[in-house]
Amino acid sequence: MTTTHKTSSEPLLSVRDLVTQVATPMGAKTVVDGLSFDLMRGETLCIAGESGSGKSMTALSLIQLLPKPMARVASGLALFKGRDVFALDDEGLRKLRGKEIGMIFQEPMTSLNPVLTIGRQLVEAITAQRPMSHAEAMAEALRLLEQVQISDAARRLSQYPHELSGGMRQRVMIAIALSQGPDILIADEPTTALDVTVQAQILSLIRHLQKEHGTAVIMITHDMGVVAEMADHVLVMKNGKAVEYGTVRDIFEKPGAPYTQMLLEAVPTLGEMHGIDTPKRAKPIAAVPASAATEAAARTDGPLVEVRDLTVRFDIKGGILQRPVSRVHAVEGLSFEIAKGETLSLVGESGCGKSTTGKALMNLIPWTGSIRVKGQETSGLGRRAMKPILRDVQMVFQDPYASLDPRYRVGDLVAEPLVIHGLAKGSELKDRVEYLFRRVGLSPDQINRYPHEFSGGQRQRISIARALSLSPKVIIADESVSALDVSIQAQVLDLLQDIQNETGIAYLFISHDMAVVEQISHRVAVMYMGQFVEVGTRRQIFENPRHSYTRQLLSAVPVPDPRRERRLYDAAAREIKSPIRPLGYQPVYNQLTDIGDRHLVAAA
Amino acid sequence: DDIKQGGQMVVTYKDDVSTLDPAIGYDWQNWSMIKSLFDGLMDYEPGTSTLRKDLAEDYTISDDGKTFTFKLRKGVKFHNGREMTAEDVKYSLDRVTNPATQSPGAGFFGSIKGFDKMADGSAKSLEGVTVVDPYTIKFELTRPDATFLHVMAINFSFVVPKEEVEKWGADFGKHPVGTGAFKLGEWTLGQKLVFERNKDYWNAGLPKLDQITFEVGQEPVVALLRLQKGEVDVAGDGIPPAKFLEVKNDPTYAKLIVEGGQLHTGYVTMKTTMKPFDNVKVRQAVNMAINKDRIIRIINGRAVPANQPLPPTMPGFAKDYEGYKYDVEGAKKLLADAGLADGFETELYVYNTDPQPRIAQAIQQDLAAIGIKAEIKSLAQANVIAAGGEPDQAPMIWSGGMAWIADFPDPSNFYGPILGCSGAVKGGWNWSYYCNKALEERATAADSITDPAKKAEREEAWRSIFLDIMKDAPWAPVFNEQRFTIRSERLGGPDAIFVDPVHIPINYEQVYAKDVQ
Amino acid sequence: MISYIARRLLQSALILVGISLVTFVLLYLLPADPARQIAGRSATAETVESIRQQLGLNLPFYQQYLRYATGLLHGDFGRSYLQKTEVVELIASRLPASLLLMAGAITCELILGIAMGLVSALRRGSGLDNGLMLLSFVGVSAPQFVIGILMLYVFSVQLGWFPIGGYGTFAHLVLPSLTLGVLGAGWYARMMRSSMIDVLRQDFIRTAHSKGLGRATVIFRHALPNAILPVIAMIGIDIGMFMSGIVVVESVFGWPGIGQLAWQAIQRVDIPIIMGVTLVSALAIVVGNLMADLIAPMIDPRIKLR
Amino acid sequence: MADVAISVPVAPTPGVFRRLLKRKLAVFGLIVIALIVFAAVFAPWIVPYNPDEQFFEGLTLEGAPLAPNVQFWFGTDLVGRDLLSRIIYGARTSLIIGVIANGVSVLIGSAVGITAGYFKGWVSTVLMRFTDLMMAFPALLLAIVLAAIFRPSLLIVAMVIAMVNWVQIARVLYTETRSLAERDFVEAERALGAGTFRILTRHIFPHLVSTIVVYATLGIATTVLLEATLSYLGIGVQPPTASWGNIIFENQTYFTSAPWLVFIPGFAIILLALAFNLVGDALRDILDPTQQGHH
Ligand SMILES: Nc1ncnc2c1ncn2[C@@H]1O[C@H](COP(=O)(O)OP(=O)(O)OP(=O)(O)O)[C@@H](O)[C@H]1O
Ligand SMILES: Nc1ncnc2c1ncn2[C@@H]1O[C@H](COP(=O)(O)OP(=O)(O)OP(=O)(O)O)[C@@H](O)[C@H]1O
Ligand SMILES: [Mg+2]
Ligand SMILES: [Mg+2]
Repeated sequence: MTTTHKTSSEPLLSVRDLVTQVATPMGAKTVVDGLSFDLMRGETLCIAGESGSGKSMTALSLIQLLPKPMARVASGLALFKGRDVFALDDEGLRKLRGKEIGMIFQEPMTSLNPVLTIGRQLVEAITAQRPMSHAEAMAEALRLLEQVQISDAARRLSQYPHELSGGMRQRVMIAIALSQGPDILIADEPTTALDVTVQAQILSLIRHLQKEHGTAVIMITHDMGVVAEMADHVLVMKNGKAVEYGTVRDIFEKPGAPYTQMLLEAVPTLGEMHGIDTPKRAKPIAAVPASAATEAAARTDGPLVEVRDLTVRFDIKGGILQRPVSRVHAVEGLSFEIAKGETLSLVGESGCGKSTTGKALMNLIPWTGSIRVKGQETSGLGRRAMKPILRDVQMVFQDPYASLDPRYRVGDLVAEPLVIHGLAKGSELKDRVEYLFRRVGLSPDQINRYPHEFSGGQRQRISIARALSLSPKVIIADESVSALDVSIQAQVLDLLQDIQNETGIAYLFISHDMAVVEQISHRVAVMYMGQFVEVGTRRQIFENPRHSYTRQLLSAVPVPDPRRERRLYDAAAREIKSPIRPLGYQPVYNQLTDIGDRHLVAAA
Repeated sequence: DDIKQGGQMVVTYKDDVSTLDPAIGYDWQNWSMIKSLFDGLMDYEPGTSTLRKDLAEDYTISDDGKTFTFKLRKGVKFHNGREMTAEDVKYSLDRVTNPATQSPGAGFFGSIKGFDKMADGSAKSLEGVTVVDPYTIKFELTRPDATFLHVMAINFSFVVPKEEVEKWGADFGKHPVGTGAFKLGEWTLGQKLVFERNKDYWNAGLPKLDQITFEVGQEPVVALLRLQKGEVDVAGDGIPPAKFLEVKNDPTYAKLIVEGGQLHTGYVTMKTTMKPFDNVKVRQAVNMAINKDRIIRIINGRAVPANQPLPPTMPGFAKDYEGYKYDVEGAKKLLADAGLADGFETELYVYNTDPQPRIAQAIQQDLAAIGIKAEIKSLAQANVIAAGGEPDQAPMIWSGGMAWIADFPDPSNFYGPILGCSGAVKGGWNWSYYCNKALEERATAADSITDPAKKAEREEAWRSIFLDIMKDAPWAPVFNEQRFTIRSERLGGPDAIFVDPVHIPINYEQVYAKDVQ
Repeated sequence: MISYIARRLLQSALILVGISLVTFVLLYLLPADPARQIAGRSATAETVESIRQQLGLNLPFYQQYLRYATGLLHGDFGRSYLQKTEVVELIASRLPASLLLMAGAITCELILGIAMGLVSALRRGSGLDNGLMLLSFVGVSAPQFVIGILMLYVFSVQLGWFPIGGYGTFAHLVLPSLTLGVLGAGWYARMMRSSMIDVLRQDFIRTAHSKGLGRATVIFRHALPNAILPVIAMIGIDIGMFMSGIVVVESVFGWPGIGQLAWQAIQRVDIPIIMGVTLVSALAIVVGNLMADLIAPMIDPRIKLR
Repeated sequence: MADVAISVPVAPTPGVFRRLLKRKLAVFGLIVIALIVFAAVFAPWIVPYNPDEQFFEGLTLEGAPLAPNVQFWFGTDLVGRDLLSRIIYGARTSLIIGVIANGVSVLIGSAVGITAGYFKGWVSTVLMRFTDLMMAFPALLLAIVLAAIFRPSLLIVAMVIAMVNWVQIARVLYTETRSLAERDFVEAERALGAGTFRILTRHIFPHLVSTIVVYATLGIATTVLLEATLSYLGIGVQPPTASWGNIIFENQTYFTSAPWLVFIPGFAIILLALAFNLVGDALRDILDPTQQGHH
């Protein structure tokens, strides 16, 4: 295999005037509108664009797996090796799928069949159009799993999807998509839900495999860092239409369409904030530096949220009497404070306990230690007693789709907190909901739609609107902007900061995107295996990372610069450790030492 | 006669066979099965209700009618090969009257001397039964008993071998050993029983079949289908009401049906201990209100109207008695006389199996016509019987499905438990709680007439007793059910044995298979 | 797993004790007098009293129960009042037939119900779908007696494919199983349809298509196992429902099962049989539920036994 | 996009009824239900004959019932009563049993199943073991005891049905709720401060509607027939009161000679259950927005 792409003059796939429509109560709505592009053998085409612009719909149209009966390809042509994909019958489509076009879907968590073993799902894909013996197929499956860098591959074959971490599942999906050696791999946001370290591994893996097999890749992403790292050509979409198409260098260096320019401007880059104390948009409050301001505030009012020795352990029960047999040490002895108007970011790899910390603050799970909100201890409070506290603390959940009741109209969902707390009704309620919709960049005429009618990013904004509706004092934002395209992400981040400036709201910002964290945070806490390894102000962490783990996180961030040398695939990538321990386990607490100016670092 | 022995037949039943112990078995189904496995001293001529000798070769009755001496047939063998002797007869009677046996028929032997001591447990053997020699047995009674020969013909008096009873204990009923024409071959619980010919049967020439298979658990409607296909020879439960007309009007079926009388009366009881049925006028009004013809029509004419307790084939039946005519106006007037011109409300209990609830509804409508609002309580048999035995419950009961079928063809059997004072107790079967002391004395007197020569006199005595009962009207007799037996073409024998009054559904010993002739 | 089963069995034992107590109380409250029942219509008062003595019916309630419970612990279910046979023997002779019939019925239900539900879900909204769903209503509403006799008429009498009732061979089993299974098939078809429709919308179905699998593979290997779960949960429940249907079906087909035994016993208030059958069927139901709970995680590995 | 109304989340969707009326099959179902209810309520005014009157000319001379004819549209029954009148009156009993008693049992079952599925620990264990107990409970026996002790009445059958019929639905809903309770949106509701009652009724219940519809509508048919069995054992309506179930039950052995006596009431039961099913199905689709396609 050579490292240069051998591109024949004939395009492998050429799409012409693709129009895809979805049915809505108000009639058909065009979500992909006259899209055309060519894909050459072995090249990577990235489709970027704002959330809801029709990226996923394009991908699903190409493989003819649009959600039935709501969506359909209304017109257009997709010539693949001279055949029109849209004209194929069932049998033709079956032959096309998997063998010629493989797909990795946007929702990795639900895309594997929960009741079949990994091995079976792989073998099935391998043998779908290539007869071979079971033993051969198993051997091939093992080889594929090893290729996508899953540790202990032989054992994984007999495991079920839910027994694997999110990152592993994503890699299994990739293995399935690659199993038949397709000519084209369509990857729809393959890394959105993953933390940077895993993301880096997967991206380099795709690139590595592409080199080996000469596969053409259509990569859908909103992350310009990923685009820069992966693409040969880029297609930028907006409102279902292509706004720009070009090589990756052209797009990054001389973007033509204003939308593309806007998109690129919005991209946060790591290190962009070097030497600045306050978050990006924070108005320099008077002459006082922000950190001093918050410290002053903290001193006068006391911290808004004060956490001491927070520990969360989940019992794993067993035996006749259902007694605990082992425990998940999800969070171990965390202590931190959040002051009024401050943003504390929580970063760390998948499964390190970030979401769990957030849920403990909401009293959604049992925990020990002490949490005070505005000075009031929440330990042991019942649901009723928590209610007034929840007016002040709200959470935006990690998975926006799952956290919205699919049976409710989004308008009602956003209104619900106000109704529960009896804060508004009638036209006042309606006004307030419309205001919130506008505030998060949604149009109020979407109020009567249901969650499934929105794209991933739009749902995330609905969740944010919901959390904002109560005007809380603290919002726990769990991966709240991860699914948003950069322009909207920038808008939402701006929004969050504007609200902070106006109302002095505090954020506990959970994210894996270090660039975003750099922009928004006052302080950052780096978490590993349920404990902090490094805590400090944004500048301390980003400009002077001391712990090896912090550095590892920073180095894994994709850089939106196509000229940068693409990272090589690291075959020896580290696996996530299990936080499950036997019953009597005594955790070893990290000793955090203050290396000056409240920059706490654990001994490595 | 030239009828060849051999062949077999299949009989089906819906219900499982409960027990074949003659001291215990007391339902219409095992009654005749027991009769073909065991013998008693007396029996009836096939197809009739005429007494004849069976294991007894001869008998004498003392003049005072209190001593009966039976000479036993010699050489009669149990199925286990041992010869039956007078000791066995005595043992069998001791056993049936011993309370530990829990025999429902112990009461039939109440006239034998020493019965009371057996009943209260103070004696282990009946004083009045003596073995004179191995082939002679003597019974002494406390009072003359005209029914005693009948008693010697009912199953409870049948002879059982001591060694087998002791061997099987409580399970004797599942492993019956007697002297009868058949012996039990196999018994698969819940599925079937096979009776095989007793080759050593003392009465040579009987039985005529080699084998009878009883298949249990068969829905009557299905049994009929199988009979049509030739898989079944006798539908033990008879023709189901739902199929009766269909079968009767179908020429291929019609010739397979044998019709006969039955010692049965269907009646409505009125609890004389409860208001307003304590008033004889009310009871008479009910008698006049019921349109019996219509009720018989509802059951497709499978009965004849009844106006007195005794069925027509029973000695003592009053042919010329007219009874209470169907007369709505007259009934209303009687009610008015009783001060109930506006009628009253009451309850009518009924056994919940077709066609009984339908009959009850017809009665209900008839009663409504004279202003009596009867609410129907349709319940499981056991619950109806339980309520009937209480002095203050079940003011009216339609007796259908539980009604009195005689244990033996004698009028006295229609009196004691169901119309006499002894039955008018808690848990008794006299559901009217009717107790007339004067009649009680006349009944005892009638039963003391033991001289066969005075048979007519005794019949007359009973006839007048039942007519006097009708004056008090504790019952409203409605009809006497007719029997309709359906059997396959293969079976032969006189019609009478297919509607034998004491063998239901048929007389198993007498029937023969045409296909072996 | 083992410990879970052990714990559930322990709970089941408690349930059975509860059931035995409740049944005993109910039967005790019943106005029918067992001694009278045994004694029959011609019995004298003495006979009745002596029977009462022998059966311990004049003891206080709790003593009667203790007596019965002690017997139970020794495997003694008592002796039928009217059949005069050991209840254990009666039940043992009939239980295999009933279990066989239930197994046959469950098989019919599953095959019919799943097939109908599947076709309906795949052809959702079509005439076939509507027809099948109507059929499932007919199945649920039709009296089993009528279904049974009709089947006998058509398949045995007219076509001669199967024997007219009876017990023994596979041919005997077919019609009764179908008759008993029709009701459940109706339920299963509806359950199956609704859960299949849900499953067909799931992301992993899309994944399966994207692999280039055939339609049949996607439906049977991917959709079916996910959709069948609520149906499996129902099998345990079904055993309870069978207890009523089995009475009719057994008598129509002359099937020597416990349904007939139970029905006769109820009609005649034969208390030891009622007790015995109740306990055995309670055991069957409890075991059925337990099995459903144990099968569920085999089909869906996410389900944890707790 | 004219009216952008924010409905306070009282019901998940506004104008459910209006949307129901847009579906042909649902409208058909509603009409059938309305007709049956109408017949039941106004039975005395619309029946051609007194339902309890045994006509002399209602039976042949042999005592056979009459097939449908000009005088008796649905024929007569085994004692010569007009079947049409009995079916109309029978709707009263059958509606009470099939709709009200069955409804109550669905309610109880839902309450138990949802509660046991939502709460963990002893609440769940106690409720589910109680459900197991009830499932194994000899209901027929209870019926017989009640029959012997109390005066039989519709109320008692209704109570018995409500008491024993809830277990199945409880068990099925329990399993479903268990998985629903783990879903993120439920946690999100809790985080908003929504009370348990609100979560159970507004957010869990709507997701169970499809299962409940299946059970509730099939339950109509089974309870109507169950009523007949229970009445037969003496606890329910007693003759001559008619119910669809007992008309079938009494006459089922006659179905070859008098098929109208079984098939007409059978058809009535299917019609009632089907009508509710059509409405229920439509309701389910309306409440589940993900089910909506091209309409
Ligand atoms: N079932 C539906 N009914 C109505 N509109 C829908 C439906 N599904 C998707 N849409 C709309 O189609 C448009 C395109 O959706 P698509 O999922 O392709 O967006 P996307 O570009 O992939 O966005 P994201 O980056 O957020 O995933 C969105 O505006 C969305 O609201
Ligand atoms: N309810 C629970 N029961 C048992 N274990 C749990 C539970 N919730 C979380 N855990 C475990 O606790 C650990 C921390 O989980 P958490 O969801 O807090 O991770 P996270 O840091 O938010 O990861 P991600 O970035 O993937 O969202 C994980 O190992 C997880 O498996
Ligand atoms: Mg998308
Ligand atoms: Mg998380």
